[in-house]
Amino acid sequence: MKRVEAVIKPFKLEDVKDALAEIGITGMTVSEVKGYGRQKGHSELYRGAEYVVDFLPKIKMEIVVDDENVEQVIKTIVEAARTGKIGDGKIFVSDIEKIIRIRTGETDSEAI
Amino acid sequence: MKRVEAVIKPFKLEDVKDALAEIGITGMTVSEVKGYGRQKGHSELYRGAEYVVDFLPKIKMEIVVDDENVEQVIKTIVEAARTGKIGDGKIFVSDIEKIIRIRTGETDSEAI
Amino acid sequence: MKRVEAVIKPFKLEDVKDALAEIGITGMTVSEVKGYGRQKGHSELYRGAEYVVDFLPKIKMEIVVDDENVEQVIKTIVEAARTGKIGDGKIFVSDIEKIIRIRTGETDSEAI
Amino acid sequence: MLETDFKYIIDTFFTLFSITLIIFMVPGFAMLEAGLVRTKNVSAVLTINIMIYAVASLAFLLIGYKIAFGSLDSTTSSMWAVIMFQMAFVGKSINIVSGGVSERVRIIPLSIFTFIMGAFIYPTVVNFSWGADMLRDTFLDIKMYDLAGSSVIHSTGGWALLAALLIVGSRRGRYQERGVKVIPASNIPLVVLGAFLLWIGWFGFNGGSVGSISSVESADLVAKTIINTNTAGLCGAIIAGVIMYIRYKLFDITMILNGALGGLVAVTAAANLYDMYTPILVGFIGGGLVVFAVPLFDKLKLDDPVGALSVHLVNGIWGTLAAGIFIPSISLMAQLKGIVLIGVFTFSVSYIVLFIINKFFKFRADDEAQLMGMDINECGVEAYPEFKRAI
Amino acid sequence: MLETDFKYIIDTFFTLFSITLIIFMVPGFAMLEAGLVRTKNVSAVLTINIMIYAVASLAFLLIGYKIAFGSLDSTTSSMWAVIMFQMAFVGKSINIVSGGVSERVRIIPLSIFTFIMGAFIYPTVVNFSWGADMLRDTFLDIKMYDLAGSSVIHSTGGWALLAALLIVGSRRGRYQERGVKVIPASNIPLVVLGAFLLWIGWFGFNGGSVGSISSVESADLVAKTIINTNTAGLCGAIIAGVIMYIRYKLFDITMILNGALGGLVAVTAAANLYDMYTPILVGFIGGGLVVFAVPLFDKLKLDDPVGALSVHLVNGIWGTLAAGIFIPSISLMAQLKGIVLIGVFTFSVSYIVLFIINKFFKFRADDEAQLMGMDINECGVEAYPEFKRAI
Amino acid sequence: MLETDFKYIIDTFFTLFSITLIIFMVPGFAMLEAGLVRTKNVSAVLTINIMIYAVASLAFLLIGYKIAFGSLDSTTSSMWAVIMFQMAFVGKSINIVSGGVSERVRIIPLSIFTFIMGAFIYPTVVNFSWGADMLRDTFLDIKMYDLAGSSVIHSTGGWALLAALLIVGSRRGRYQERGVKVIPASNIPLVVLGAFLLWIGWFGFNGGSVGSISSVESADLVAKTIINTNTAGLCGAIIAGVIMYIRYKLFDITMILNGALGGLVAVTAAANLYDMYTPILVGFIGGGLVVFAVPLFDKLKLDDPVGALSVHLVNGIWGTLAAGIFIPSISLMAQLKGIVLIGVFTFSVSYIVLFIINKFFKFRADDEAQLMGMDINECGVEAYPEFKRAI
Ligand SMILES: Nc1ncnc2c1ncn2[C@@H]1O[C@H](COP(=O)(O)OP(=O)(O)O)[C@@H](O)[C@H]1O
Ligand SMILES: Nc1ncnc2c1ncn2[C@@H]1O[C@H](COP(=O)(O)OP(=O)(O)O)[C@@H](O)[C@H]1O
Ligand SMILES: Nc1ncnc2c1ncn2[C@@H]1O[C@H](COP(=O)(O)OP(=O)(O)O)[C@@H](O)[C@H]1O
Repeated sequence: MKRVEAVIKPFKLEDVKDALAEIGITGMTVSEVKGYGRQKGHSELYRGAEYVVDFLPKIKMEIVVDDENVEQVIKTIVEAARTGKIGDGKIFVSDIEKIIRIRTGETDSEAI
Repeated sequence: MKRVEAVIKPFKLEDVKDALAEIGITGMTVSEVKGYGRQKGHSELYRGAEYVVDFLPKIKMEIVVDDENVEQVIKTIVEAARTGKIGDGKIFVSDIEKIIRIRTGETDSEAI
Repeated sequence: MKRVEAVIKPFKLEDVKDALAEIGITGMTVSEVKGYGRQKGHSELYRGAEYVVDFLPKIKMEIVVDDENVEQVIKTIVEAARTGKIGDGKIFVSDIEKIIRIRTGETDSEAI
Repeated sequence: MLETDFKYIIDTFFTLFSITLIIFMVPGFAMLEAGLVRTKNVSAVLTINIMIYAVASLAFLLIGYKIAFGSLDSTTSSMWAVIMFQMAFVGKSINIVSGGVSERVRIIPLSIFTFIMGAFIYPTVVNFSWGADMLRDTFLDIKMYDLAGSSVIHSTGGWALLAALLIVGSRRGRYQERGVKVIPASNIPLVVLGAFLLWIGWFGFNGGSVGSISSVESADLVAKTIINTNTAGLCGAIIAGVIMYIRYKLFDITMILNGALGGLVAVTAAANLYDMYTPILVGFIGGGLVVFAVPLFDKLKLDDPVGALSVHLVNGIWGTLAAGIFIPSISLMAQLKGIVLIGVFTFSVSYIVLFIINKFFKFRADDEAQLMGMDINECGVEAYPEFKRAI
Repeated sequence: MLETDFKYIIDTFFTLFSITLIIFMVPGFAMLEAGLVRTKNVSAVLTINIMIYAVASLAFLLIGYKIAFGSLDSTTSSMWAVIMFQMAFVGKSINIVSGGVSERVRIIPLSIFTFIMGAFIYPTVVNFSWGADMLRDTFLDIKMYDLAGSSVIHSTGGWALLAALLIVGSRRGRYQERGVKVIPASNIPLVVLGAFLLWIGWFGFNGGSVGSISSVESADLVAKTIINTNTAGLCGAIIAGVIMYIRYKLFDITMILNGALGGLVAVTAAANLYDMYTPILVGFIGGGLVVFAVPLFDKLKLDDPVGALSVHLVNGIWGTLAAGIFIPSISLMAQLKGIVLIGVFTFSVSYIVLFIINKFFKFRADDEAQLMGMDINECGVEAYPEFKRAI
Repeated sequence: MLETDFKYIIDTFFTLFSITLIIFMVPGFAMLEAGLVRTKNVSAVLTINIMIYAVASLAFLLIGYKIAFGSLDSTTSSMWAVIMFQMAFVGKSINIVSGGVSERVRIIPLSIFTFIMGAFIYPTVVNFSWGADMLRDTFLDIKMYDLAGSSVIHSTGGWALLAALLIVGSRRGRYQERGVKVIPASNIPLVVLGAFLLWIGWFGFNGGSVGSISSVESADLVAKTIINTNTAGLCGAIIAGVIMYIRYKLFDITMILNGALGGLVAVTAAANLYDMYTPILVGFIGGGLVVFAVPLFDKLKLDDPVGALSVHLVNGIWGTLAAGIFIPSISLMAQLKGIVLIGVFTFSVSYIVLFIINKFFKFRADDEAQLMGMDINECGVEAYPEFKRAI
């Protein structure tokens, strides 16, 4: 099983979630993060002093899937999250050794 | 070394933490996340329009442990976090290659 | 490619970010987490009852890098984040199998 | 001491008391609106509230007052108190506009409109209805009764808002194919605080509009005006709560507060003339209208984040009519004529002015700016920078 | 002008001034309680505050006023002002109840109780002590001195709260085997704002209760009442701060504010009669009592998130006694008799009424609803939906 | 009724009205400062605001009043009202100090200084300028005109703050090698609320300082004072907005509010004497001074998180001078002399007192305490414990 992690622009969350639901992905865990990358932050003004806000708000989605679904999930996310502008974000794929559903004790593919 | 990640219901945090402390686990990192899964969100009302809140608040715990402790940690979490109702959450186990304690520079098992 | 995750003290974020920028690391994802470990929380007072705040605010940085950069990144973080006091935090290294840049579709090393 | 001196002193003091209450409505509107919009637009909404108070008041002091009343004199109480009392009203009608177009309106064009409305449009309406009355003896003469401005302030603001909504358009992403996107209020305690500052300010608004407290009769009138004002607010809140509960088994607090404000607007036209029980009816109907009007305007794709149309326009009209319905000595036709004339005048003039300003300075921030939030784009200062935003 | 007319005008104006201040206590209580409860219960607490103002006031206007005072007439100042002044009081005693049972109480049964308390229970207490006095010439006649309601408002609210706590029970998870679970306030600036709106409202509460400002003597009395009220508040705050610092080396701001409010409650029974220095003592003792009462009620497992028992019940009693102790012309026995009779009456009637309501509509939300928060379950509107909740 | 009785009654009532408005400045300062500091210091800042009101007022009542005015008597209105009116002022000057040193000052030493300033330093300044005048007939006699305290309150507070800043030093990490670290306000709605409570309080501050409303002339004067006060505030806000927009194309709301407050401070010295248009100029200059002073003080490494030096010291001086410039009957030299004497006295006495206190109780929290936040270290109560802090 794999964990697909996508760091995306916050306002794309709804679209990506819907696109994933369409391909049958119904489980995911989401968190707000701050991103630092090529996309530069905006500058703010406070009492006559300007300063740059470095870290930009991003959303991180974590979706654990069976190996055979990885490619489709990636493709779906890329399509739904892309705006073409800098800062669209990244997808990271890593390995998951074991999954347990707390409620039932089911494991691995059954627990997804 | 392994990373055990558990997505649980927020109000179970205290119980799980205490249960882990009892088996000698005293290090963990916790964050608030939003979960999307089989458990359905509640609907809210605003100015005559109802809408569904999709994402439910969850807590993600990350506990890095030596390989031999993984099973016990999983068992402890499952027991402490289970309510039997949908949405109890999941546990994901993955591999950690290296650990460093910043303060001392100790590595791996010594750094846990 | 590897993911270097560092849990550090919040006020060290700026220093670590700058140190990483100096060695050419310009991409990272950051989130606020709560840590539980050897460093003990402070006690607060509310209406005549004292209680201990267990979980301490920490920052988690995630930096995905090519394998050859891992050691340097670790060294840089350790140096910049160390105060020598308990609770300085930990670094965890794990494997990343694949990276995709959403905007361009570039993969792996090109996408970092 | 001469009786006229006594009256002069008391009425000046009473006017100052009323002014103070009305000016509490400035933070009142500010908190209400800051609580109802999303966190990313809060500083901008607040800046607009301050700007309106500053620009509209100064415009009225320097230009508008003379248009409305012809001269600065007053013999029955201090001229300064009378001027300031009138000045305290002007911002309110513009606040109605700004509230309804918040979360996408830009500050510069709105400031220009504020100046024009404070210096010319609102004073002209006042001239017709309360003031020097340049239409006297023409067939357009307005003989409507309107104690404290159900029409003159609230409908006027409402009509101007309607014009503004047509020019400015809705918030980014508000009306989508799959339906209306719900955008909840971000800070409910501020909404409550703001609503109650408005409520209390209304005592000065309506009570002060009686014009004098310095005789036994007028003291009675002022007190009756204030208790009646309050009663209509109570009933507006109750009915909104009851309707929401019947339909949804939930108490939507923002609707309850809008209901209360609707009742307050409605009673404003004749709070001094009603007996103790009529305001109950006026308030119930006023609050009920709000509950039905809010989703209706959404159906019409008039995107009004704070419910200003439902509270001020709908109830401004209802309140003006109610005076004609419940008070025998007031002609319903005269009320209707006033409503229509003020509506036609304000809507058309505002539309033209807004349209022209919009040619030079776009009112509506572009989608990207709305996405980032008006705070960063217009103010450079976020409202809650240390608070982490939820998904 | 006739002197009586002058007095009528001035006293009407003064009563309207006092009313306005008292109504600032509505947002005052609302902000205080919204700040003290957890974020997930804020909309519900605020909704309850609005509901209380609306329902209790209307119930009092339509029913309660006549029970309390027999007739609506007034000759010395405008009847409307007098009615509204009394109406402004009624919600306060119910606010004390609602604050103490917040974070688990449901809105519908509380609304029913609010109606009954505003229409019947509170007016009956007023009838006994300030009003028509149906007990006159019986052995139960209350001759207690109570200027502005240390007993009539504050103890009455406190006794009803005690009954309510027995029926409603504590918040989910509050009293655990390992001890009391501390549940901190969620928004301290709101607590401070609310406390100061209450504080300022108190000037109208106590000052207005003198009843007239229209003679040199009564003007002096009113001014003295207000300065004394303030002094007791100052001293309640100081002593609470000092005690907290001595015990913990920390300044718990919520306790300091509760101390101030305790001082204000305590001085309320006789603020007009004390010299300039006695309120210092009354306030010091009042604030001190709060600091010790708060943990005591927790030991008794009376779960009162806002400290209403300590502030209103304990200090209502202390204040009523203090009048008997420090003012020679007031009989300590009469005070004690008043305290006991009001306590027995209010507690038992409230208990029965609450018990019956509870048979049909459970006051207490079940554990799951409390876990999700009252906002989602009762209002459907979260107070701070965009703000991320910390662990 | 005797005319003197009538005047006594009216003026007592009017003073009570003014007092109430001034005391709204207590939550005003509290909300303003709570909004401007970081979330981790909010409870501490609020605790300090309450402490100042309590300690300074009590110190003034028990000790300071007699130092300032010699005796407690008053014949033209109630003694109690007069005492309380003066008491309401004292906390303001200390609030200026506390605001400027917030986010690192510790509560215990500040409380000691509050006591000394409230009991001795401020009363002595009042004695020189408004009160018993112990310097009369010496070459130091101050003949400055200062209606409501541009100098006596605002500059006095500002000078004491300057002394405090030298002793306390800047916040941890504020002035770094790479430049000034910007520390944004944490809660803009609170800043706006606080600023408007101050603004409205100012009507009581300045209007009440006219001293009487009980003749036609004084009623006019009071009304003129209030409208002029307001106008200067409006213009201070406008000019600050205009300058910010010209320089940055952004509307920094905190600067606009500071501009408004600057205008209000500036007009305070002679709001009763100006015609209707002069306050426009006084306010424009006042607001402009703030915009330039704020970054200037930062260059001087005087770390003032709320802009108190720019608002109160700079505009206190400007306002006192403006009275001499625009009012023919006021001597500019007398104004200058007053400014210098008050400055020299207050700064040097405050410096010495602060220096001595600092030997025993360090004013400045150490770096680690500042890092954790003053709330945890001084109060034990976080302001927003449930709200997650952003990076
Ligand atoms: N090396 C990295 N490690 C972890 N996260 C990264 C890395 N590089 C980029 N990110 C995340 O991806 C986001 C987008 O990256 P950015 O360089 O701004 O633009 P783009 O997505 O167009 O390449 C960043 O805000 C950050 O959250
Ligand atoms: N495939 C997945 N990938 C990542 N997180 C998941 C996945 N499926 C579920 N989760 C997380 O687990 C939580 C619980 O899942 P849910 O399906 O609601 O109920 P249950 O735990 O009973 O299976 C979700 O809210 C989500 O945070
Ligand atoms: N086993 C673990 N798994 C995950 N996170 C851990 C673990 N142990 C410690 N941490 C994280 O590292 C932080 C610092 O650890 P702590 O034991 O307090 O001090 P030190 O860094 O000096 O060893 C903790 O607050 C927690 O966030």
